[in-house]
Amino acid sequence: MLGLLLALPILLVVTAAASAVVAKSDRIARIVGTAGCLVTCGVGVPTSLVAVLRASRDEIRYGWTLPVGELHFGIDPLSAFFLLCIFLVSGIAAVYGAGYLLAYAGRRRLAPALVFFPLLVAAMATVVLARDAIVLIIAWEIMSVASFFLVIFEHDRPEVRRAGVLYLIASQAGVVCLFVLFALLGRAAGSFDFDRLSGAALTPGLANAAFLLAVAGFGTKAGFWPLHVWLPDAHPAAPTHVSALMSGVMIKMGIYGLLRILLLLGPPPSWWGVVMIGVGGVSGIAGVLLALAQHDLKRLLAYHSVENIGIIALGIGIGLLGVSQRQPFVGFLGFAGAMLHVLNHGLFKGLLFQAAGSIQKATGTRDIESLGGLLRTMPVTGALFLVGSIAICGLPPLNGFVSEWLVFIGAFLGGAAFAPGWTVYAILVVVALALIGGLAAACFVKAFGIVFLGEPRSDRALQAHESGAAMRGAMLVSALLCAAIGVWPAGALRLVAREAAELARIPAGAGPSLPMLSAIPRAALVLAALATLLTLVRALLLRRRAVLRAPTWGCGYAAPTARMQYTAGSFARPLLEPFALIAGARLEARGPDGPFPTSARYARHFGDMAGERVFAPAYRRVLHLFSRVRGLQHGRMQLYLAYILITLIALLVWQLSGLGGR
Amino acid sequence: MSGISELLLLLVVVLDLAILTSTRLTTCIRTSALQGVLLASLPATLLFEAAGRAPLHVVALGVFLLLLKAFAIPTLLFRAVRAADVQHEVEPFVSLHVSVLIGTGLIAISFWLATVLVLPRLAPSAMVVPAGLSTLLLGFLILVSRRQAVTQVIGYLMLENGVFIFGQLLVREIPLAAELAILLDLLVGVFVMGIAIYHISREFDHIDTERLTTLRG
Amino acid sequence: MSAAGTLALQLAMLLALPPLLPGVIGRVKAWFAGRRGRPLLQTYHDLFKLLGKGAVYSRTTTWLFRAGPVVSLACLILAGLIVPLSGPRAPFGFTGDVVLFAALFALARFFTLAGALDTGSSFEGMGASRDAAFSALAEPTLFLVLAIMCLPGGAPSFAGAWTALSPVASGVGRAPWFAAAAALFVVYLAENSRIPVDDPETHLELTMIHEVMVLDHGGPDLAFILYGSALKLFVLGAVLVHLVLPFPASGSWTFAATLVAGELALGVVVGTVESIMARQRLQQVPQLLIGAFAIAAVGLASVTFQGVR
Amino acid sequence: MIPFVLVVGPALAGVVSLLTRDPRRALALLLAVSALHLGLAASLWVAPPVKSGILGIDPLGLLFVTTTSVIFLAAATYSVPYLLRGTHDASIPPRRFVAHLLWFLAAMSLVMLTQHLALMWAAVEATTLTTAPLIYYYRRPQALEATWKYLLICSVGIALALLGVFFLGIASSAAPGGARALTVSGLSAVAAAMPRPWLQAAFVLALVGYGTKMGLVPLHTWLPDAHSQAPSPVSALLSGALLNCAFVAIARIYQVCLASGDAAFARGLLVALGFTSIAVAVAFLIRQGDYKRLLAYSSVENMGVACLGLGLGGAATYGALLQAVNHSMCKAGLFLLAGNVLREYGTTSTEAVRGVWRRLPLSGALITALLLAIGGSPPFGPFWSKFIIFRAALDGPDAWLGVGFAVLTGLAFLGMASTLLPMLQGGEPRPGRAEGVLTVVAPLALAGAALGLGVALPPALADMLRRAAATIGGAP
Repeated sequence: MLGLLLALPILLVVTAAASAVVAKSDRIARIVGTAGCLVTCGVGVPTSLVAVLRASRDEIRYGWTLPVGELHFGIDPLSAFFLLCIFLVSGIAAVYGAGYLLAYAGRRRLAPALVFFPLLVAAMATVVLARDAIVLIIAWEIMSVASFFLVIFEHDRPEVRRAGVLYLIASQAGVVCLFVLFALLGRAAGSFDFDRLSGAALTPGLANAAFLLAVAGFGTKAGFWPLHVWLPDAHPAAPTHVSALMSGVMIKMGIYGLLRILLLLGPPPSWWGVVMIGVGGVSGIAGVLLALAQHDLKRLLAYHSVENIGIIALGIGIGLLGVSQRQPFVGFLGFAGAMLHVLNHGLFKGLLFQAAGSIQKATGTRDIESLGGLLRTMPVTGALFLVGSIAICGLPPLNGFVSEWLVFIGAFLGGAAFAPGWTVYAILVVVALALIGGLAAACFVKAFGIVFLGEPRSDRALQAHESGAAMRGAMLVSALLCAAIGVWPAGALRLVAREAAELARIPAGAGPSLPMLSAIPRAALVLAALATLLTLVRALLLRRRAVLRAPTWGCGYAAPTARMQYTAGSFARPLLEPFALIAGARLEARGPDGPFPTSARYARHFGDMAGERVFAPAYRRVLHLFSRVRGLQHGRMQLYLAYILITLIALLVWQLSGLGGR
Repeated sequence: MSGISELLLLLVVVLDLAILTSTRLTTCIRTSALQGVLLASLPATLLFEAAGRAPLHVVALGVFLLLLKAFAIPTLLFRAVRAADVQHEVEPFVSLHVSVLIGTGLIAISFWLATVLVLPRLAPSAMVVPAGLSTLLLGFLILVSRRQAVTQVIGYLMLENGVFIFGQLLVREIPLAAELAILLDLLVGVFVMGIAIYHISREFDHIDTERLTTLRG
Repeated sequence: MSAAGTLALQLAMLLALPPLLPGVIGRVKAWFAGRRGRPLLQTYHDLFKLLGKGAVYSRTTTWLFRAGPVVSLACLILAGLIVPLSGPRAPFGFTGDVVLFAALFALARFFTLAGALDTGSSFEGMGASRDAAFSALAEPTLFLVLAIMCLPGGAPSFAGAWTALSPVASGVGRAPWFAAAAALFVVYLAENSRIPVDDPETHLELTMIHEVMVLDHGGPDLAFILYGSALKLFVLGAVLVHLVLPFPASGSWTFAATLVAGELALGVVVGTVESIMARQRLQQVPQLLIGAFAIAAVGLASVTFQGVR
Repeated sequence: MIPFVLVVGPALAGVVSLLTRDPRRALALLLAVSALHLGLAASLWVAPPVKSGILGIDPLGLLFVTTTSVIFLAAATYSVPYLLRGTHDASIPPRRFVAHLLWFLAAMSLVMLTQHLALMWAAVEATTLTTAPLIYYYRRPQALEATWKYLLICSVGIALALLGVFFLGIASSAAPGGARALTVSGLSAVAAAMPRPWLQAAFVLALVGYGTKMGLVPLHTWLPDAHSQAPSPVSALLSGALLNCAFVAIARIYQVCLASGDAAFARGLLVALGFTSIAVAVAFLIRQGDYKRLLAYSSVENMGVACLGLGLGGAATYGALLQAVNHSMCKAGLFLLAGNVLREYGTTSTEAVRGVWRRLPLSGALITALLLAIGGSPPFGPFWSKFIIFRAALDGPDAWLGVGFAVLTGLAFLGMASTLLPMLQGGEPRPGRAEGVLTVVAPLALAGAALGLGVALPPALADMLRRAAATIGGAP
């Protein structure tokens, strides 16, 4: 089985090479690239699914001419689960992309998108399969590079170039942390092989350092606040199916890395859990608030990735606390919820991004304020977007609810079971999740309502049309999977039970069972039944009554226009004001002045505090420092020669002064 | 008795100072030529004092040195000066007085260094190390403080002379081939520099290297 | 009492009792104002009338507008089947049901708001925006209250909480639960858009929150909405009452009776509050909700320091 | 015999090339000689190296003489279209260009192959003198300025190195039986007996001297000027081959210090200078306005890495050698490609160049690949060398060195990327004039080499690296 799984990345690389060869013809390249991805994912999904359910463990080692370790790959439930996510989301994204890329046909070469997409998938799969730090880092770097080239696919747009550079900086910063992390671990264990690393006896100090480095290094890719700054730029910049892939699974590689390291590091102290809870809470709340402030649909979704990563981190935090507080069941719930949310987020975020892409393709804009009423022109996309929205808000009967529910239960139980000092953190998780949920619901009422409901706010929105079969199909599959997990949580739990138990340090075979999960499908059933019943009742009542169409009640105003509709900005305002600090609010007001005021302006801007107030100034400072250093090369040769003389004398004095006495 | 070599070396140092203080390019060149003469006679002298007799190849080397340092190189430099037709060193960064002060300071440093760097074997002359070092450092000083390209070449020559003085301690260890190769390099080097100066003067109609500062950052 | 019996009784209560509460509140307010006021059963009458009417739909609206009231009502009914009314064990109660309970409220709200936005009317959009904001801010308090409620039982479920809360089982002082109740009461007012958060009797669209969102609904849809809001009062009220009154540890008529009594009392209280308080300025509502959160936090603190196990 | 041919052959060929008037013939000669040179160098790998007096072959020399002739072959191939297209000033006949190139090759081969330090010094100085006219190949004022600085700064530096060599001789005279011939082996034999001050002073002088040539900060000042002004094939040679000469020279002196028993002082010096070079070079990489200068500063950074590795010793020595080889391949390729860009856009200003990907697809792709390679991202060769050195630094006594190294190399990559990417991206969709085969085949080969070094390091090469590292203090 492992052999087969290892063959898949190779197949993908071959696909990439093939589509590079036929790059001259966009059409053939599109066919080749998509087909390759489809075949691979078609094989990969069932294989990894079986691997997860069978909880198969296996490993392979190959030799290596370089003087560092060996090629060591392996599969275990954790890897298998993430493989499943990768192949599932990638497959869907590939299908969608086949349709979506047509929008570019003729305007630019499609080859880059078709070469680097399989490469990215291959790299992610390798990251998950690697059992040696070097292999992991190599795959990690290739993943970053491939995704970078996908991000700058439309490299003639300046904002895309800016996003690209920012992304590059972020991934470099992250990978430096990983280098240090693994070098430290390797130093302690004398090897980069995970088997040796997990066996290594680490001093608490080293373990803590490793944990923090992992949070920083993997967190940059995952998009923990405040390391998320690259994310809201990079995801919208990329072509939609890539955004779906990046947001859906690539940032989860950070989560995978973190979990893998946690497995290697041994029993965690309680404060690790608190750190994760803090990170998760801040990321979740800041992410959703910033999402509320966005008017660019894809940017909004990108910020929701930060939010969902926050939820995942909260789950991991509960898990860690559960382990350290000797409450394995709580830990199990936390980790299970976190990991199930990884899959769920992959599904519904992919769905939402794809819907956003369809909208962009249909209307040529992502600006929420100029959309509206699309539910009539794009019924399928609209309905699917609604499904995605309900799912991402963590509402029943869809998958988002299940994973958040698991974390909630974990937190509730932990609140009752932890040692007095630590219960508070568990309750904090409950509160944070509640707030995130409430804000997310508001945000997606806004997104869905302003984009799909009401009257079109611009001609573009008026001329929208439903998107092609490939794109609709891809979205439909994601939606169905969201519903499936939502109504059959017991089945979904089996995907994460083993690895969650492992992370919760529960001995194999003693995997806990959650009978209450059966209540969720029952509730869903009742809900559906009630809804249909009520619909029937209404139909009966209205059967021989007058049902009229009329204009919307304008409160007495005779000539309402589409521009009078409530805007996204004004919708979000009352929610953002209380959090003006986190949301980085800026007021731009120019009141009417003079005896005969001509114009007045009032605008409220919300920005990303981490980016604007922390990183940008630091960046400027560094650049300033460097420009100072560049003064050394001033062109005066005499001084150049003086450098030599000074260096010579300095080094001589350094070396000889020590010996002068002898 | 090693009086002559001591004297030679002392003179070399004096000539260093002389070059340091003179602003007329031609004077500088002549002085360095004179220094060349002294150095050319150094190896034979040293060996004569040490062993009472000087092997032939060393004498031959001396003659070659004479030709090189006292005639060939000065001629090249004169050519360059004529091409650029400049007479005086334009106002250097550090005024002459200051540079003399620094120069004496450098000489002092080199004498201190000579106390740290005790010659492992009985030296033919105690002056070798300090003289070599001070010639080297003063050459460096000129390189750093002067603006005319020609003067800087002279500084480079002084530097080389300083190194050459140390070389005198190893006359036997360095095969003639290597010795000749080194000297050939010196000749070609000065030759190429002369060409460069010619081009500079033709390109910018000055050889004030201070103005060659377009390449920055 | 058998499971089927519980279900039947609970359904009956849910169908029959909720519309009573607005009546009670109305009467209390009338009494304060020195008016006779509308009859106690007015809401039943309104509902009956509306169910018999036809419907007018805005040309702007889509299927979502029609789905709104149905889905919301379905959610609220299900929520009503999750919270115990006639015994500590509700028909659809299970471990973790409290989360589902809250989530159902959120889902109901989602569809109401979407329906409001579907009309494209700026007034309804405004109402939706305000309602979204206030309920989002109320959400943490609601969950915090639920958490405090569940701590003694050790299981996140109403059943666990009630059994632990019943005077027989609870070995702990009730102070935390009174704090929780106080916080929940504020949330209760906000969720049901009563004074001081919203004034259900206002007639100026600019100042409305809930009422303005349903301007375009009529006929059966409006009936569903009306019944839904009554149901919301009743169901959320049940939780509030549970926090305050001592309940028998087992399902019985006394249990149900206590609940009904409590609900009626709650109606009176709400009526009193609406009569003696003025409506808050919208900008101050967040402070109000944050205050409620603070109260709940105090409750949490006292729970944790009593070391509930 | 073969070493002798490797040195003298190109020199004579250079003289011969002056006789012909036809540039094509000169170029044919150039190609033939460089191919033969590579062939002979390769033959040394199979034939066991013989040590003979002044010209002796050890793994270190063999490794780098081969690298040199590879780079030289690439540059030679590239200069064919370069000269024939007449992108240069017609007033200088190409044959002189060819002659200087060949003499340059001879000098470099001598540096790599001689065991005699004085002779090696002469050879290094010779490289300066043979390349100076090449840098002034375009009769441009800036080129002249660069040439002048190159000449003077390098000559001065090298003079110090000569003094260092003399110091070694003087120090050796402390040994019983008096001074030894200035061969590495001879000096190593008596190194233990050398008085510390002389040994240390010798190493400092040699390090400063050859360090100037190698481009270690703050002695590097000539490097960006010369590299940016020279014709592209020459820049490629300067960066890909010349810097290695200085590296080898330092390594040879270091060899003697090692033989003396404790080389801790030398290590400290190497580490200090190497780290400084990396740190300062980074500052020049970011926001660099001239892409050839950018590449030059990246050379400073990479040679700094090699120097650091040499100083760290142990496993890092292997890394340092690998790093030097990797850097030669990548940087030579990049300079040649820079030549293509320069030909297409007619400027070296980064601001003025846009849309290379669209106008020169092949060159653009190769630049991208080599940018990633030199930036140290896998699976290219430099990743390994940098990683090995990083690991050694982190395992070493002071781990902060490793952290700093990681951060700085990361910054270096970002600096290069943020300068080069804007040139590659964007631009209008119209393709430029077709890219001739000869203008891309050499860079392609070099990029392939860089990739190959990372993906599958040939066992023979790995073994040679190990043996070479062993001679300069590398742990097996």
